[in-house]
Amino acid sequence: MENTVIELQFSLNTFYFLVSGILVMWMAAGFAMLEAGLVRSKNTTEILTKNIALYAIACTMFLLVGYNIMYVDNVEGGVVPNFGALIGSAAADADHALESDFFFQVVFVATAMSIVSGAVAERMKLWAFLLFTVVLTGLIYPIEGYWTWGAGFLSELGFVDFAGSAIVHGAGAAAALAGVLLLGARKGKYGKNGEIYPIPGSNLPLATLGTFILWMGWFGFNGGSQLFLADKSNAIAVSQIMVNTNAAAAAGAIAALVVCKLMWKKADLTMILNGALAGLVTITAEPASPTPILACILGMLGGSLVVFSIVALDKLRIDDPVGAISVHGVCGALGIMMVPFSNSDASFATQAIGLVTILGFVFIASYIVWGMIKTLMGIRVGEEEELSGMDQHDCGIDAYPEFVTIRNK
Amino acid sequence: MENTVIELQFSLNTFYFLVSGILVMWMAAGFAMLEAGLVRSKNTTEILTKNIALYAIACTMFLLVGYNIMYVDNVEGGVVPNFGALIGSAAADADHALESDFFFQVVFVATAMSIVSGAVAERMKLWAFLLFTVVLTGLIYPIEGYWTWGAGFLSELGFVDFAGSAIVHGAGAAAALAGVLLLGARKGKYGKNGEIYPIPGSNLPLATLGTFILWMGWFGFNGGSQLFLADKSNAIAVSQIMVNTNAAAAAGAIAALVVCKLMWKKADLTMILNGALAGLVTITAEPASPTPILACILGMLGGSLVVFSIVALDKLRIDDPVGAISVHGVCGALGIMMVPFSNSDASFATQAIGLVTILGFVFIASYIVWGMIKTLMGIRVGEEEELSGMDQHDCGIDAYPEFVTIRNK
Amino acid sequence: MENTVIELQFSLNTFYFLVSGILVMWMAAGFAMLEAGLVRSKNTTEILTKNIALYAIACTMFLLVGYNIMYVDNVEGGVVPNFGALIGSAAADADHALESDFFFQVVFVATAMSIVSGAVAERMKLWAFLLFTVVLTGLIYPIEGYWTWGAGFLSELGFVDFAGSAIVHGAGAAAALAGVLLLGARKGKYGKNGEIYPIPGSNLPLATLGTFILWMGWFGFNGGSQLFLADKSNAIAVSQIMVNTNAAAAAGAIAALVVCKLMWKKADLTMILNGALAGLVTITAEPASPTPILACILGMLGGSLVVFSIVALDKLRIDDPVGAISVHGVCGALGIMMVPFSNSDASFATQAIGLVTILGFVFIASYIVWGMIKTLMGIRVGEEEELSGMDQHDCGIDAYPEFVTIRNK
Amino acid sequence: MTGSAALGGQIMKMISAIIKPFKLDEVREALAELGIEGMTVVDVKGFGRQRGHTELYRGAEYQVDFIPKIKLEIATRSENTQRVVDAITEIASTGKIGDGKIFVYDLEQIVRIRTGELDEEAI
Amino acid sequence: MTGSAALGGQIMKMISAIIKPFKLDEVREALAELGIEGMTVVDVKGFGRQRGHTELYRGAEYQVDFIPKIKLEIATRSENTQRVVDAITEIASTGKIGDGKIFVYDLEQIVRIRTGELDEEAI
Amino acid sequence: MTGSAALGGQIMKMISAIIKPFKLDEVREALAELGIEGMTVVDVKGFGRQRGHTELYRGAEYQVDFIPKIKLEIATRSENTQRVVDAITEIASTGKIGDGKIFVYDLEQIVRIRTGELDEEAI
Ligand SMILES: Nc1ncnc2c1ncn2[C@@H]1O[C@H](COP(=O)(O)OP(=O)(O)O)[C@@H](O)[C@H]1O
Ligand SMILES: Nc1ncnc2c1ncn2[C@@H]1O[C@H](COP(=O)(O)OP(=O)(O)O)[C@@H](O)[C@H]1O
Ligand SMILES: Nc1ncnc2c1ncn2[C@@H]1O[C@H](COP(=O)(O)OP(=O)(O)O)[C@@H](O)[C@H]1O
Repeated sequence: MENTVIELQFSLNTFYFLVSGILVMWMAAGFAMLEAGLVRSKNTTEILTKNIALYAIACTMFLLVGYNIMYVDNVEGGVVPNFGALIGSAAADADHALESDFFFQVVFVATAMSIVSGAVAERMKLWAFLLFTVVLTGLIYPIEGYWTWGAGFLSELGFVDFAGSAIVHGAGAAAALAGVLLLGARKGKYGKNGEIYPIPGSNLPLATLGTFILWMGWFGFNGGSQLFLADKSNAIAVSQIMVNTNAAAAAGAIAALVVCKLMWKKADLTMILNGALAGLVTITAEPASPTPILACILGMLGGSLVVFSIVALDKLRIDDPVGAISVHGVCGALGIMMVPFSNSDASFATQAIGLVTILGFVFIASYIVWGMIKTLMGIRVGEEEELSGMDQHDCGIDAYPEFVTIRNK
Repeated sequence: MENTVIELQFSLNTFYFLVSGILVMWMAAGFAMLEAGLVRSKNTTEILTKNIALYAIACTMFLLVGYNIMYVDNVEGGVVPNFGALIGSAAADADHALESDFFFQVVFVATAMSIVSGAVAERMKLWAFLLFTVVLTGLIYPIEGYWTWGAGFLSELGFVDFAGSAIVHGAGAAAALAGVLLLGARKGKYGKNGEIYPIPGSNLPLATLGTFILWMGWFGFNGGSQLFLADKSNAIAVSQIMVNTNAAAAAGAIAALVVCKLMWKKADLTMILNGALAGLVTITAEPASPTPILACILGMLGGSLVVFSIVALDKLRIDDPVGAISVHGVCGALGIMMVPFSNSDASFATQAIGLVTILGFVFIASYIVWGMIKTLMGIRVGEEEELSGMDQHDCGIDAYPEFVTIRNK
Repeated sequence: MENTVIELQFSLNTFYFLVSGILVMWMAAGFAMLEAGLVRSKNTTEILTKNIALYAIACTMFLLVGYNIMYVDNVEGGVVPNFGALIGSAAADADHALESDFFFQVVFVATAMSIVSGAVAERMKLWAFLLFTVVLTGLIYPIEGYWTWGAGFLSELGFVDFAGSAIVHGAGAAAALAGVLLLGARKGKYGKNGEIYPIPGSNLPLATLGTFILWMGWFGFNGGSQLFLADKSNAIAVSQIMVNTNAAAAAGAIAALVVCKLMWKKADLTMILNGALAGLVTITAEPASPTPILACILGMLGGSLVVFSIVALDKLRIDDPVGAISVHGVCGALGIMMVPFSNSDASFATQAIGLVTILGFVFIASYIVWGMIKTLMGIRVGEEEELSGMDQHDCGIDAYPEFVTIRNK
Repeated sequence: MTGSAALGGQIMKMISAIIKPFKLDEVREALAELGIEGMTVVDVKGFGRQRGHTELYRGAEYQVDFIPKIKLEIATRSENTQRVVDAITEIASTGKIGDGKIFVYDLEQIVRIRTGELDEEAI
Repeated sequence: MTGSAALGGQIMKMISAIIKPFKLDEVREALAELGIEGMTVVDVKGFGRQRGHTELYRGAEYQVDFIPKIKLEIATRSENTQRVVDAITEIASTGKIGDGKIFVYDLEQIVRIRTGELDEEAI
Repeated sequence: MTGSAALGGQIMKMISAIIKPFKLDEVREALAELGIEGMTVVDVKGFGRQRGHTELYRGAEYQVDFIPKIKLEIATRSENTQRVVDAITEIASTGKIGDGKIFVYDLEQIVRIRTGELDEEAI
């Protein structure tokens, strides 16, 4: 019967990977709804198009080359991966199906790319964006991912990033920042004399739904990153991760709510949504070792920080319609630097090195790629297209064609 | 290998708790969408804010004190729980991770509180509501929950409430009713001469989505409440629960559809949605022992009853914008009283005692708390805020700022 | 301990069925959102009503008679099933709970019926539609389902349809086509001189959400159809199915995007959504045996074909508001005929025979039933109801009563 | 009213009233009592003495200049004008800023589309 | 202002027509045939002889007083007025209640914003 | 028109301007500088020389005839008319087709609902 027990363990682990992967895939819908709710209605069809297309491209590129670059036949402790195609073959003693691992990993790369779409929304050309998607998901992400999760030099250094505060979220934010800097702010966002004009999103129920979807999907994102479920200690670890993930998100939402109330006497829903996500990003670097109370504290730090970060970026005229750089970049960095407080294997120095390496590499690589695309075909839509909305220009159809909207907002 | 088999069983049970918990967490999104769809657009941001904030607060309070009050170190058969903090420690012979149990239970308390937000929508002050959330989720719910699920006196008495028709749904409805009575009806809901004016919800697709989400989440709610999956008889029991849960919901929707058609010649979508939920609440008291046919009958009873209940409460001038008191309270009571038909361990007398005890306690406790908050800071927004919408007052932003709406509705 | 291992295997398989079933149930919400987004706002309440009512009726009918007709006590290799009620009893050596199998199968029949609602949207009488639902889900689908999945004559012939490209999707499309032919096009869809007027859907974020939900649910649809998880080879097979399913959907979306760009220079979002679904339908006939690259190719074929099919059906004046016949019928047929390329057990001849048999039977049976309903009570709403919208006529309430819409679209 | 009505003027006027949205039902009922049997309404946004309010979005407060109002258009005979204007003024007034305004225009012609009836018959 | 006013009437009229929404496309086409090259439309709600309908919500039936209509505004030369009014009357009429009404006003002045052209040149 | 026009016209005018939506803020600011303290806006759709654009839906290209515009309504004293019209013309003009039009009407009467004030006091 031993064999059967091992087979059962294999099956249970595999099932756990698959369920986790399905939950992470669901995050693609979360990003789509969040972003569709936070842009103006004239750009909604376009952002939806970007979201579904980027998910499709990310999955395809990661299948074709990304997974191989990140995980297959690489030198341990190396910097330059071994380039190849497809997903390789399973080890004889594997404790789960190789395909289930791929399925779980492939949806992560889509997450990284989803972060970008929000930050560059409402002005980035559709086809420039999709071209960048090809490069980020096929090359940039797999390379930096290899450094830690593929047993590359950062993992050898002892850098800890459990589920990807830097590798996924920080990377997405770094790529986004590079794009935003080259792209400039949306027309009408900043006045000549330094005024900042808010541009409210058009559909807050969608944005809220998106946040709940992301929250749900995150249980797969963090929970699945334990990579093993089928024995007692791992099962307990996965459970702790779930509890901590939920606690950090809840604390993040509460912190943002309180900060908003103190600063503006109002409960700014979009900040609360960002606060919950900030808590999630913060705990992602190490959801397994903190106590639930520490998880709450980490979430509160993230949820407070994100509010100030969003306001500060706005002052710096870095125009990020959905707050992606603050949520995923700033709080991702926070999460990475908090790891040593609960995980004694990590040190502040290596965490800082890892963080700077990953974000720096992704930022520079992305800046170069965005720059090349800008030269090649331009990355920003024309003024007229921006004013009349990208939906008509890129997609040919409005998101809500029957509804009457105040178009000047 | 025996150890491994036991470990596998532990892992599978734990995974089952976690998956069930994720599904119940998802119900928070369901309530948010349902309620956002059934209020007017001028109050939509506020109801979304309440929903995400209450979920965050419920999770945090239950972690800090609620779980401990409800489950840890209590006297068997007692009334007053042992007050303490955090989640205690696992038993040596536990068949699943303690943290997974907490994760599953914590999302239940959020459900109870979500019920309240719908009933008091469109006129309750945000901060009064959040203050009440703290007390209900940290104190009132854990105490009454202990009586049955924490091995307190109701469980000793033989009261059966499998997944919480009374403990979760009835309790939520009782707290809601207390709030509604102190709060009064929305302006414009009832005329001077007894006229009842309907106030249609602003977004029925959202309400429908919310219902589907709840329906899906209920599979975790009821399915997880078996608390054990990893042997044959329990696996069969969980499967029966799933089938019955689905059957009752389907029958509830059909019953409401037919009743509406007979009474008004139209298929009132919001009633059908409430009918499905009514079927779910009704079966929740005992989803394991009925045959599927009995589950259908129970669902039909719930789905019919809810229609009449909603109309009747309206006549009594109890203004419940989403029908929460009817769905969760009236059908919760129905479900509790139906248990003896399929489960011979339950008697009508103990069911009635349990029901009255739980609902009575929660109603009175809530009434006192709402009353104190009312004295302290008021629970109802000013007339002007109510007319112009709570979104501007409490949240500072409209839910659909670009869309033109007929504001007088 | 052997017993426990077997019990664990039983439990794990059962859990896998249940999780898959929950995911397929979720597809009901996906269809509801997709269709609600692609019809005009004046018909949105009605399509939502149809979607939730059809799901409820399908579940109930399949419980009462459908499952029995399809699976219980049938002759192997037969044509006419054994008619009976309820779900029968479990085999002694079953490797999963009978109820979990029912739970998984019952949500499939709802899927078949959901396909119909989209194609006949915006003009089909609610009650005529619901009457047809009773017959399709209680009789037509179970009979044709028995032929392959219930070990009837098509399965004996060697017809391969792994998860239902023909049995579920093709059948739904055939029933829809029969309805559309008897029903005619929406008023204003075709001009006197052969002009085709597009009638844009009213809410593209909802349509996109619906597509993501379907994509997610499909992992249960295809993944669960392996019917066994709890050993190594099956776990690997399920994982392959997941990877292939995702790859085909992604490739389908990309293909549709590229085709649109080439043909119209724009990225038509609704076509991309249909492209993803087309990829999913295409792979459904055989998601287990193709390599991921072949899965991509199949997805691309489906995603390209669907664009041309939608345009062609429009030219043929077959008015299908959501593209259901193209997505589920045309790509379902494509999927069936592609099976022999990866699965050597299938031959083109038997595939063709199976396809024609199933689609032919369902089309003819449906045509007769629709025809009878037409005679009995009419299937099309009156001209005035159609112009002013079905919501007011059938449901009595608008979907977005507060929002101002351009009514003439 | 100007002397022009006495001088022959138009025999029909269009009364266009901007009111607070929640007053619509009451105004409609009051006009029904005056025998007004038709009107057209449209959502508008406006400002006057009442200057909008601040909203908050992602940490930035901003001025929403335009406040939602409803515009009623009522075509009526000249001799009814004063009564209609008085009724709206009375009912729609809350005494608070932002109550709205009434504008009166001359109407050259009215046609009932269904029958082709003209002017007074068409009101 | 032009001198034509002194001749006793404006040379431009504004024609404002309330029609059933689904008639918009047909009306637009008919007016195009008359050479009308511009118009403005807005969604409105109204009632007249046609008194709304009942809706049902959660078991309570209620009267929706206002029916969706579309308002067309067409500025044109006086001499075209009759033709435009006739065309709309013909096309927008279904003979059923609720077909709508046409209102005609004098226009003092028209300015084309792009060029500053005035009156007849600006139509 | 009534004889009153010969006497110098109405003392109040209603200026109705169709502009491109994104020009609203600028126009509002310019008018504020002129001392205009009230206006009403509404979303409209229109066409003129600018003929709409094609959209694409499920493989069928089609003409969207009507382009979103914003209509401003400003009641003001006659003597301000020219200045207001000039300001709008200047600010709202982009020189591209579709900039919009301004229509000026006579106003018979204005009433401030809150106070019952009339005409010039009510502006
Ligand atoms: N000069 C004007 N032209 C056009 N509309 C105006 C004008 N002044 C006010 N309005 C409309 O009337 C509404 C109410 O005006 P406001 O001055 O706020 O109220 P009140 O007259 O009670 O002080 C405004 O929101 C606007 O829609
Ligand atoms: N006196 C009026 N003033 C302003 N608008 C009116 C008036 N009477 C009717 N209308 C508008 O015309 C529309 C059609 O009028 P109605 O009387 O229902 O049609 P019919 O003239 O064909 O009987 C109404 O919905 C309303 O918008
Ligand atoms: N004859 C007209 N009657 C009413 N509105 C008109 C008329 N002509 C133009 N408009 C309005 O003015 C807007 C701009 O007109 P258009 O001719 O496109 O611009 P331009 O005058 O700059 O060429 C149109 O969209 C329409 O709303």
